[in-house]
Amino acid sequence: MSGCLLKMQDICKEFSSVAVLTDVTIEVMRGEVLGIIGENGAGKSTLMKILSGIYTPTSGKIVFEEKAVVIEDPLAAKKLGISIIPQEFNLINELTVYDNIFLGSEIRKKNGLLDKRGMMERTRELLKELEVEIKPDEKIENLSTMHKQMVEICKAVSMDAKLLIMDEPTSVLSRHEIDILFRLMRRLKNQGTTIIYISHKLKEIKAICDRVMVLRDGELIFTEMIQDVTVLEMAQYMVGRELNQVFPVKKVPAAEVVFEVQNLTVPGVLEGISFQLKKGEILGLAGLVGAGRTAVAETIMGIRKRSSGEIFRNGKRILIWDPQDSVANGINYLSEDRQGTGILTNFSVIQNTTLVSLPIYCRYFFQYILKKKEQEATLKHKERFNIKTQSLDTKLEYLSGGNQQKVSLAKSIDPAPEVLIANEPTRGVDVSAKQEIYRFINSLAEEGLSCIFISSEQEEIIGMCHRVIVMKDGRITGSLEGESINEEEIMFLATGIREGDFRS
Amino acid sequence: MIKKITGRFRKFHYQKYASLIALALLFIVSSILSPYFLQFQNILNILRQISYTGMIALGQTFVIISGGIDLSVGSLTAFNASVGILFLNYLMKIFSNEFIAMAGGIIAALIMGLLAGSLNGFLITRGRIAPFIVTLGSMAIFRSLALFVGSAGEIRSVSGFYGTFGMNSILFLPVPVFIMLVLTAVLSITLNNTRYGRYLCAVGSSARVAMFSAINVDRIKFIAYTVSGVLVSISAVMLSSRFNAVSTSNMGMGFELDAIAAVIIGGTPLTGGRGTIWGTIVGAIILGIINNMLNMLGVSPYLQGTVKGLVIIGAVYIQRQKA
Amino acid sequence: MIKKITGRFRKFHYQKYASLIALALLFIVSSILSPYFLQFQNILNILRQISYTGMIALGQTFVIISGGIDLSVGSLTAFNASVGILFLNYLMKIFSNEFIAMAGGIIAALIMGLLAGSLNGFLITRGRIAPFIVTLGSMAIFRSLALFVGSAGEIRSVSGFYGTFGMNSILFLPVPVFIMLVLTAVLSITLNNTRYGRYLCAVGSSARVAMFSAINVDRIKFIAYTVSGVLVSISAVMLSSRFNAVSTSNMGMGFELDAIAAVIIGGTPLTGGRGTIWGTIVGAIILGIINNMLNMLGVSPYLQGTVKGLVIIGAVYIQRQKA
Amino acid sequence: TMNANAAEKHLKIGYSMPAATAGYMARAIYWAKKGMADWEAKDKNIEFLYVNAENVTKQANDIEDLMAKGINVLIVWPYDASVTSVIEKAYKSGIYTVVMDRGTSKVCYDVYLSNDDEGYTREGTEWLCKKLNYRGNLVLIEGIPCPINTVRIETIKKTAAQYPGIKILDSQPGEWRKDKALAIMENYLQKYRNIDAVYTADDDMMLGALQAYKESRRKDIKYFLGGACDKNVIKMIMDGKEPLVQANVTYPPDQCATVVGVAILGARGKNFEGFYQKKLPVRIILAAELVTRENAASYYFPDEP
Ligand SMILES: Nc1ncnc2c1ncn2[C@@H]1O[C@H](COP(=O)(O)OP(=O)(O)OP(=O)(O)O)[C@@H](O)[C@H]1O
Ligand SMILES: Nc1ncnc2c1ncn2[C@@H]1O[C@H](COP(=O)(O)OP(=O)(O)OP(=O)(O)O)[C@@H](O)[C@H]1O
Ligand SMILES: [Mg+2]
Ligand SMILES: [Mg+2]
Repeated sequence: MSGCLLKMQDICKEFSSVAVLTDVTIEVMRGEVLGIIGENGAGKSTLMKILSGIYTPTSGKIVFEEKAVVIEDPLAAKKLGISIIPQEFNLINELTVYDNIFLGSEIRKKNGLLDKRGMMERTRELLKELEVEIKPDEKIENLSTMHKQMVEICKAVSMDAKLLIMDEPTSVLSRHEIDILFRLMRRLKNQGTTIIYISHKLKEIKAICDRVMVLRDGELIFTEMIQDVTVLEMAQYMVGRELNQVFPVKKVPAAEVVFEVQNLTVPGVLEGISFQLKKGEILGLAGLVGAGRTAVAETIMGIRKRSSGEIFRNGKRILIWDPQDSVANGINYLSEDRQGTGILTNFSVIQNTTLVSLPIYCRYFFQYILKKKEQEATLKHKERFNIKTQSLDTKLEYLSGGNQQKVSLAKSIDPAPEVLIANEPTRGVDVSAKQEIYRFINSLAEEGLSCIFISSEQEEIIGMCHRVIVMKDGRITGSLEGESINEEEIMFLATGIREGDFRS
Repeated sequence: MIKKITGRFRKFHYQKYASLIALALLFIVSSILSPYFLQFQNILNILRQISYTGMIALGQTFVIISGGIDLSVGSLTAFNASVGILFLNYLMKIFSNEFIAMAGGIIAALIMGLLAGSLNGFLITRGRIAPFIVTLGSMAIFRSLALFVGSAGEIRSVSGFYGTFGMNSILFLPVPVFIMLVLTAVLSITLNNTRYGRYLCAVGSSARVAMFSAINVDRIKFIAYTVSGVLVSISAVMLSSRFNAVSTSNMGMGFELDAIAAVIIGGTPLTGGRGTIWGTIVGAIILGIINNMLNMLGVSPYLQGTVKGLVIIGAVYIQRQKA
Repeated sequence: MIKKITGRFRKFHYQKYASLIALALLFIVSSILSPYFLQFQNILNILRQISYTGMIALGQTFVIISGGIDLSVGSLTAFNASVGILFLNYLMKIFSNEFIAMAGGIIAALIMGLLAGSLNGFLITRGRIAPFIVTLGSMAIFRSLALFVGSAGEIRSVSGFYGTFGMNSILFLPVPVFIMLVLTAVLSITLNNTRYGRYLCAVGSSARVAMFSAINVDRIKFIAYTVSGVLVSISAVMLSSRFNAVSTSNMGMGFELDAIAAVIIGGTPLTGGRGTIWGTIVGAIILGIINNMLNMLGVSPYLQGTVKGLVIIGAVYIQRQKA
Repeated sequence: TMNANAAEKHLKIGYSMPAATAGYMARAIYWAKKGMADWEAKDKNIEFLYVNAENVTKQANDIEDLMAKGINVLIVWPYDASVTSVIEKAYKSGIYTVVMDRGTSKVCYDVYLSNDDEGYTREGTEWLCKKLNYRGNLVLIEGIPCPINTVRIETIKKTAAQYPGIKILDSQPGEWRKDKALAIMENYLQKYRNIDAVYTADDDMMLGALQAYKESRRKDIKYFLGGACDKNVIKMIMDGKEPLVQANVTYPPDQCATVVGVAILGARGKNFEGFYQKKLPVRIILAAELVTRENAASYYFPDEP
């Protein structure tokens, strides 16, 4: 079972003459879990796309199971036994869960027709194994991001691949799902499946991988067995410099309440949500999948229709029916679903950044856009978050996932909101950029921005927030402040074991 | 929790049967408005009248689900029918046997439809030209070729038998209606229960995702246009049998809009990715009833367009309203 | 490094100017094939011939970028022109002053276009009905209303002056060509340099993302259809001024296909989200040259369709080929 | 006569025509409606069901729908001869059938009434050639390619071929539309330096071509000949202010009203006064008449659309 399963030798990849990968040579051993890390835009996904037949390398060769192979399209990859969980969802929204899982490898009856029942059965088993509670015949478009990701995992696993590639599978998952995934990975590994695992969560790399490789600017700069490196060392290799304290020091917010929600209710989704937000406060929203955090954000923004509930700004009641109303009232939203609702992939970096804040770049007459002003503002964001892009006019489809996320963040803060609802702001972002984002949000808070911070990473919530509200099944189950913000307390509230002890 | 479930349940049903509900409403209104409407013969007439564009609309459904459009169907009807009848006449001269001639003519028309559809498909997939442009171009080309082979006039079949076989009945149904229903069943199964049907939706929903899922996108699209071409030629055969002739300048005029309208009224979105075959037939019947009622009620010819437009918009509005 | 830069340079240019390259090729071929082609008057003729559908295609570009389609433009041309001339005639009876009557007629036509466009926009945004269906319906409705007010015949204006103002020249250009160019410039700036243009592309790319980005999606779409309606009425005024009459049964027939074809040949995809205004004019000119050349070369009427279809497909193929 | 009429058989007359897609058809429909209205006012025992079709298939459907409504008389102006088999079905089922204009491809009618397509363009061509002294360059603008168009154009070519001095320079399709004809004329004017006359055999197209010529400010063309007596063109001829337009040929749309009377006579087994035969003539071809300034007034119907 041991030996080399895959060798990629001297792989180079250029996009319109810009080098993205230069002479990358990697070897993957049979049955190992190989971690690949690197900053946003380092070329990780590109390397994996070459393996799965989506891109062809400009030069270099691939040896799979001791045979030189050319992976010209996804079908070739599939035939070799390579399957991938891509960084961006690769699901057909119009089709059901089981259709997607079996897309391209349908189970058929003897008469050639689709064996729907058989596929549904198999899907049910897979979902059960991953402890996902969704119906096999649910349409993808009705699923939450997390569930979509679980479907992607099922899809990749269902193929019984020899080599399973996972490109940031956990960036949209919460603790619980990650644990399930890791259990699955260990089982697959024991069955002999080889796994390439990409993540920005270095602790996960440390926990699950056997070996780790670091890519920087398209070059492989470091390979080591996992037991021989620490998380801190990995981060240093990635970034090329020393990283210090991750989370900034929290300052005490002002006492003044600038924003308040009373009794927000969306039938079947949210019930009686009330909370206050002080000036300069960072308020965490914690909970398990489907607890309703996204629903709270979307209801405040006016995207979801509420059946009752009032919203106050500086003590005055404001009417919000749609996102225009909320933005006009200084409330802005960073969506968790980058691809679906966050960015326009055929818009440039500038155009995305200023999409919400466009009015401030327009001359009154004819609403003429002052492009220079737009560009200057975007440049600031690019430098602050280290957005890696060929130019500010590059379309977002050509940016790496993490860099798209940074643009998405820039877009939500560019209008200089008073209240920012950040839903998973650091999804898919590398460690140093993460740190930068934390600092930035913190400094904005110091200047008076109030922030509702939604995250599935407990660490972030604990490190960033002045106060944390925990939700379960569409209700607030408790509120934590100061010293009491810790993992244990949050989990208690989120799972509902000590429900009733806290009332906000 | 129960509320949630019934809510979803209702939504599911409504979505699926919305076009049927519009049809039912139109049916009720029509039978109240006109005493002739519910006569058995009138219903049969409507079914036969819509069967020709109905078949074409079935192929159009595939094309639209794939994310494309086929504007060439009307002209192709005329061209296929011309080829069929010319070949029939030619065979009659040689064999002077009506059956051989008829069979030969029909086969020629079918093959022509297949070729024409593949040509569209080829230009769209290999040539990477927008379906709208390719089929707009081939719409002009097929009409022009029909005019050319028929000197812009009529091509009449020399076989009297050809002119009657399309008028017979099978199981009490006129032949074209029967054929349309069989085709509907076959295509409906293809769409819902075969691999091809799945891939068609996948391709229409996102060609990129389909490609990443190791689906041969070009092949799937190509087949959709070919199917459309073949269905057009079946319709062309039935229609030319009805007239026992082809009017090269007029036959099939405007079929493309009727067919696309039937597809969309039936609930398949123009953006593709999903669709329903039965819905398309329902859509075609809705259009047929509207035309029938305009005649039955004797609406002024100048205002027929207004009524027709309003009813079409209304029929789709009903579907949207509660969804 | 140099290779790198030229590579990008070339690609950028090609994408943007693909339709211009197709036009240039057609231009060269035409001037070789026909000695009359390059005459100044012939070029002016082509420009004037395309200016009417050209203006309409400009509005269509907005609609298509927004992710929609407007099939009603042809019928609306006839209806707007009818309203304009009827009102003009009415004012002439009251005031017997040609200027007042003409101004009133033109304003009436413009207002009618605005209202008709808003009606489309309203049904599409508020009614949540597919643009294809709404405008297919209103296509039937507007034509029918025009037939109704004109008894399917011609409505002639009683003002001789109205019949001449569209024939004058401004800066050596025929009035409709001049107006088309001004509109092109205005709409091009609107699309590329204003907030509305940016939002239009956003809405067409993804209505959902646009909604999340606090863009009033319905309003943006509504405006696109309204703009289309107004441009149609400008074209209707110019066209009816040229004949000093409206033929209610056939004015504007088929304009929708010509306009959509111009938009797509010009490089705006039917799926929306991006587009170019100048490209649309280039597309319209390409179509104009094709028609002109068919006449100039005396192609047989039966085969004109074939040649036209092939050239349209070819013109778009050239654009795709190297992109 | 009321009493006499009351005793007559009740006639339910279905009337099917193509929709108005050209100026001429609008006038035809006007006359059809006038014919129906006049008869309805005269006779309580007559009921009309009028339908019109924008394509052949729709017309076939229309006729079926009329039959479903139990008509006993059918008047049909076929979209083209391909609807023959449907008309035949009506005829065979005992419906009194009158076919007009574009005709059917076999005899499946009681009466066929039509204008004379050959005579129509022959008269016109003869007049033009004569006016040109049998010497000169002619350009044609044709309609939509279809059988009647073919007949007309062939007749023009055949007639002109008698005169070696007459040369037909070109013939392009103007689809019976003013705007198309205008564009074609513009192109002709570029292409041909010397044109003597323009023949379109349709007044809409003639007016479009005339417009193009006037805009060009050229002085070579001497005559524009349309056809079918558009009221504005007849007015022009009457007034004599437009030297380019001096004549026209009838292709009277009032055949659509005439046909109603013919159908009623026939269905009731009557005949024209002074006609000794029992049965109506099977084929009635209406003459194509040349209209010039002298007789124009009698062809002027200001109420037509
Ligand atoms: N199709 C493309 N065309 C041009 N440039 C591209 C394309 N795809 C990726 N790139 C560029 O290649 C570089 C590497 O991208 P890649 O997606 O591999 O990064 P990554 O390491 O996966 O980053 P992340 O952690 O953000 O996902 C980026 O700078 C990106 O802009
Ligand atoms: N379109 C919808 N229709 C009906 N119910 C929905 C819809 N979208 C989500 N829900 C339900 O609303 C509840 C809240 O979902 P929400 O996405 O807000 O949770 P969340 O806490 O943000 O979870 P996540 O961490 O996955 O984002 C869930 O029970 C979910 O199933
Ligand atoms: Mg990546
Ligand atoms: Mg969420």
